[in-house]
Amino acid sequence: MSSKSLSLKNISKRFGNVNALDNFNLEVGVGELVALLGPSGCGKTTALRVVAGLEHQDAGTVLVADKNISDVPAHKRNMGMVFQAYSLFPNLTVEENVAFGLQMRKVSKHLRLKKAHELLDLVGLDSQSKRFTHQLSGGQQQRVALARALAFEPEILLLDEPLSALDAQVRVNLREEIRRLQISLGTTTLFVTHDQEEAMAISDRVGVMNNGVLEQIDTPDALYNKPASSFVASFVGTMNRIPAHISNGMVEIFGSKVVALKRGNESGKVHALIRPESISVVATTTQGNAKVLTRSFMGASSNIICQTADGTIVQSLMTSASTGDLLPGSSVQLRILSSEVLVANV
Amino acid sequence: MSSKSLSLKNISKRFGNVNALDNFNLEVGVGELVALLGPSGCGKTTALRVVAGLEHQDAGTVLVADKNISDVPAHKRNMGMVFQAYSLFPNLTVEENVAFGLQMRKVSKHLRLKKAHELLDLVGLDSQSKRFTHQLSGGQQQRVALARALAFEPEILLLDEPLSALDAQVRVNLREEIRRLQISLGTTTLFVTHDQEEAMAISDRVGVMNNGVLEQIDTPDALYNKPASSFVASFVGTMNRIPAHISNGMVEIFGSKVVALKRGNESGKVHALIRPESISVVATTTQGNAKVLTRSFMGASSNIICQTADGTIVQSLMTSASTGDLLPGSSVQLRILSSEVLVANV
Amino acid sequence: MAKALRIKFQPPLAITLLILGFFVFLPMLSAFEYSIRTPLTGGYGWTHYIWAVTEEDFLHYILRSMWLAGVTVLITLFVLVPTMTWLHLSNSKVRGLIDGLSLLPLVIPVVAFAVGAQISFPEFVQNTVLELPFLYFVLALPYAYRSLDIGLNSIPLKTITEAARSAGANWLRTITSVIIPVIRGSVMATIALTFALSLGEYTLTVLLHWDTFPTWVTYVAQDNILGAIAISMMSLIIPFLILTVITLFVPERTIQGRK
Amino acid sequence: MAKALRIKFQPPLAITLLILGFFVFLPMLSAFEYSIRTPLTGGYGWTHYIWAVTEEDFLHYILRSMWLAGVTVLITLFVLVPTMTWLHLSNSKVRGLIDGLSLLPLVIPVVAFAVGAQISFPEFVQNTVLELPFLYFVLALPYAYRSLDIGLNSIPLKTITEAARSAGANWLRTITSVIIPVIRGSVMATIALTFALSLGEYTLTVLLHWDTFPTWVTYVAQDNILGAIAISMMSLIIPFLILTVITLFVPERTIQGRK
Repeated sequence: MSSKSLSLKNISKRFGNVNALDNFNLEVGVGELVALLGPSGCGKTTALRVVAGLEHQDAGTVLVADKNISDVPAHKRNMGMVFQAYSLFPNLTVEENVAFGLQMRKVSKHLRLKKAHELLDLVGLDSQSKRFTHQLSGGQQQRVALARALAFEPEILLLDEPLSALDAQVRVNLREEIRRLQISLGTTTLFVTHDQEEAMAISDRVGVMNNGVLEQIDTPDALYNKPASSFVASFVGTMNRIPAHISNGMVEIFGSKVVALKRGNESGKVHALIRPESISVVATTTQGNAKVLTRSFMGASSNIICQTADGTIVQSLMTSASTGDLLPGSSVQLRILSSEVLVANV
Repeated sequence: MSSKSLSLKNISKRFGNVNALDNFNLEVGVGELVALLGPSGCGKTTALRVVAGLEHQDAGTVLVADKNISDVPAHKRNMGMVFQAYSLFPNLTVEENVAFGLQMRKVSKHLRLKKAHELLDLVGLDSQSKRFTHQLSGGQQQRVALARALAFEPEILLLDEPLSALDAQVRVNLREEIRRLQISLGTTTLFVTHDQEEAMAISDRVGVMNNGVLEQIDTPDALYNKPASSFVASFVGTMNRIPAHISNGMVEIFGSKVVALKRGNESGKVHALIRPESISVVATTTQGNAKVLTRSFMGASSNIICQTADGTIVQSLMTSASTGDLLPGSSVQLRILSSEVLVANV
Repeated sequence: MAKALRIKFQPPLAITLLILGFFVFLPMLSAFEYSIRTPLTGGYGWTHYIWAVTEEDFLHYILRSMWLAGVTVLITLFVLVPTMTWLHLSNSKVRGLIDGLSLLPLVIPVVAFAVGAQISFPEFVQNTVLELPFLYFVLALPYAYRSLDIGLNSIPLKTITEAARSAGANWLRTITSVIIPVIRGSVMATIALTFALSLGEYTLTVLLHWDTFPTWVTYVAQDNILGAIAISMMSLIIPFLILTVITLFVPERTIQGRK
Repeated sequence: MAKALRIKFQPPLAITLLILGFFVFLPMLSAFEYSIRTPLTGGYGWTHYIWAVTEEDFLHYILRSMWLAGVTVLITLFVLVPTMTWLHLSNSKVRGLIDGLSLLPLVIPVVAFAVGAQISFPEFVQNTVLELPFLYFVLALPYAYRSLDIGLNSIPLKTITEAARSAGANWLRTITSVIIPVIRGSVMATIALTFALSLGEYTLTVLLHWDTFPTWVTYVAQDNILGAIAISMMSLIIPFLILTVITLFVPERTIQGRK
């Protein structure tokens, strides 16, 4: 395949008074899938649009395979892009949509339809090739958009929240499919999303952005287990923030003393950052340290939301089998299961 | 509160040639939250709209606290309804929206604004009361819609996929909030959704619908662990369908023989229905029985998708710690962890 | 994503403004300049304007045209708002047909229309000037219909209506307290379009032998073209005020707010 | 959710059809009936129609009006499609201003407009009949602008444009191969509105001393009202064909398809 590496060097971009990107740097290797993750307004979409050529940076350079493409117009960049939704051309059939990029590249009708069918086959929609796009479901439309973006063998694939307008079930299926296709074609991919679960599930590396800068870029495991900042810790996965007091490097939580992992100069009153799966909830007949608010059944596991005597909301994730007696309103004892916790300033 | 019980008796409703509801029965107790779950077109929304009076049934009766309301027009039914999205009145402020139902009931301006603020406080939006609705995020808009539906103390609360237009994170937070509010106000609630996770997470009971009839109605735990049909088994939670052969009440899966739990007259070639958490994946240096396709990191647990030698796709859910060496393409050994499996005809 | 607030030089915009300037503003200004010339002294003066306002027919005809236009607006709103709300909610197949029919008055030559009305309408209709608002309504229909159609299409009408009803509003209140306020911009545009068209209608009025402001202006123009221009200029103020109102209540775009 | 296909009796629909029937179809049919009367024999005949088509001016003027209308349509599309695409994409503050300005021709009295044009336009513009299409373009602007606006608002323009560009289409191809086909319905409606308005424009044409089909019909009507009606009836066929075209290419509703 024609896949290339991508690098952004010292990109800055302002909109009015807002710094969308502030001296932003990113490297994506050949065949790698990197996700940019962050809250809305963090600059992730701007970064992707600068790569696509749909926005022009105020400063910095975009390199594809070490070639500076900063001044190449969007339609000559040879990048496949999948948008949030509704980007298909409603006047064209499915196969004509997929063949559009090749038509613009003056490929003969026979060849471009052959290629379109090849890609529709890959996304499991070859049987729908003669239909119009409004006859397809949201998930099918995004599959067609993916096929269209890949049909002209782009050097880079750009995914701009392609799943955000879809239903939960379709979203999960399609993200797995995108990943399988991306691995098998080996296309270098930049994927922008605000959904941490999505980013973590299918990426080689995830870059967490905030206010136009990259806070941390790392593998999903590393981000989850070794977050570089309190922002990353709270944004990636669910994180309880429990008020505690630090002394001699230890914090006391639910009656147990555990080692505090400090990032900076946290001291005195702090928040202990604890994952839901590191908290156990046990029903007590005596006075416990919390009360159950709700129990959500999630299949293999259940999510228990409790409130401690001082009003803190605590979330715990346990196997469903062990939560049968945790009814809303019942008195429970919370315990921490790990021997170390991250702490952050209040 | 003024909460009442709801029952639908032998409701039928056709649209053209489609039987949206076919002799449908449902009972919802006082203060209970019942979800109707099913694929699109299964009739769940029609059932809700019949209760609201927005559709009129061809046959059958709707009872609220044993009073027949079948012929009461929608605006006199006193039911609070929350729609999928964009149901707020864009010309009114947040507080005016919430007070709308009371205004229609000729409550004095002072009293209705007082009540509106009370409810906005409950959904955490009292500070936004003077704003217009387009200035709010999607999640905030749905909170206002919820407050509006509850402001006139409805006998029944009807939720028509209120979360489906929201982002994943907001969706999870709001569903927990709806449940907490519903428990504390004790309002009888009918909740329609196509998202099984959502239904399972916050309902007292979940009714699974298909083709206009209720396939099963039960607690989330019971639906997950004792599905009444192959449709329910596959629709609720993720379910692997693995081809197997049944003989003497036993099926062989991944080399182990396990007891087959039969629902009907399943025999010969069957599908074994196995939850992802009941399958373990272990890396092997020798020839395994499957290959890893993708590994999705989900925080505490990871999702492994494998393909067996005969092409079957198998999904497994394991703690993230035990999946570090399961890279795409690596050879693995699948094992079944339970001693009994449900089977269904191919 | 914020956009730069500065207005940069943009070729398409420049072309539009240039064309509007040359073909709209230039004629307007020239006509005005011409109407205030005083050929005898060689300078400028308000002679023709003073003549116009002291002419007692001026007030008579402009008031008559205004109340006819007002009645036309009322007919338009009473007929179209409930009908079109129903058409949009029902998803009925006839909607496409009505969409097409509403364009008909645009292509029917007014001559044929006037002669036909004279022949076919019963005496009691033709004896009253109230025949005009109904005919103006028909002439304005294509524009009024489109304008309300935009408004009703730009809102999630079905959901909003059902939300109002389930919150306790009957149909009348749903239309008056919810739908009309929500498509306020469209309704204002419809009012303005219908009012302006009724106020300026000439051909049909003349053919049916009625006298209104435009026919009077044309009559004046035969002897005193400068006086007629002065009158037109002054009558412009009225629709201009209406235009200002529309611009203040700019039609809502889609509520969802696409990115 | 499927809807019953049967068309039930519905009061609002009945009212609309009744009003349209009384004020549109009745006059039309009466005019037609009147035009085929033969007072001498007491029956019906095609006398006036035969007279009209044998009149050599008929073809001359209708062809002239049609090519002027055709030029107006071309001017409208060339000016408006790129400008409005740009306005919609740019999200610029000037869009509201242009939206308002595009309504101006609706409220300017044609008399003032015509006199102004005569005074202010340079000689070489006034010497050619090509002055008319530009003025017709201005008169049709409010409708053409609204109609294209509906189309551009009903599609996710920004996303579709960016999808076309990132797939390799330059600006020209994006407009011609993507935007215009996607808002086909709107473009057809714009063409039809502009064409019909240009074909029927009378007041401005007369005031500027040009002869076109409508001025000729009026001239004929002075001596031979039945002949004029016959001519009008036949000229109706042309816009009617155009109307059929619009109805076939019904404007797209929003692509998202709200429930």
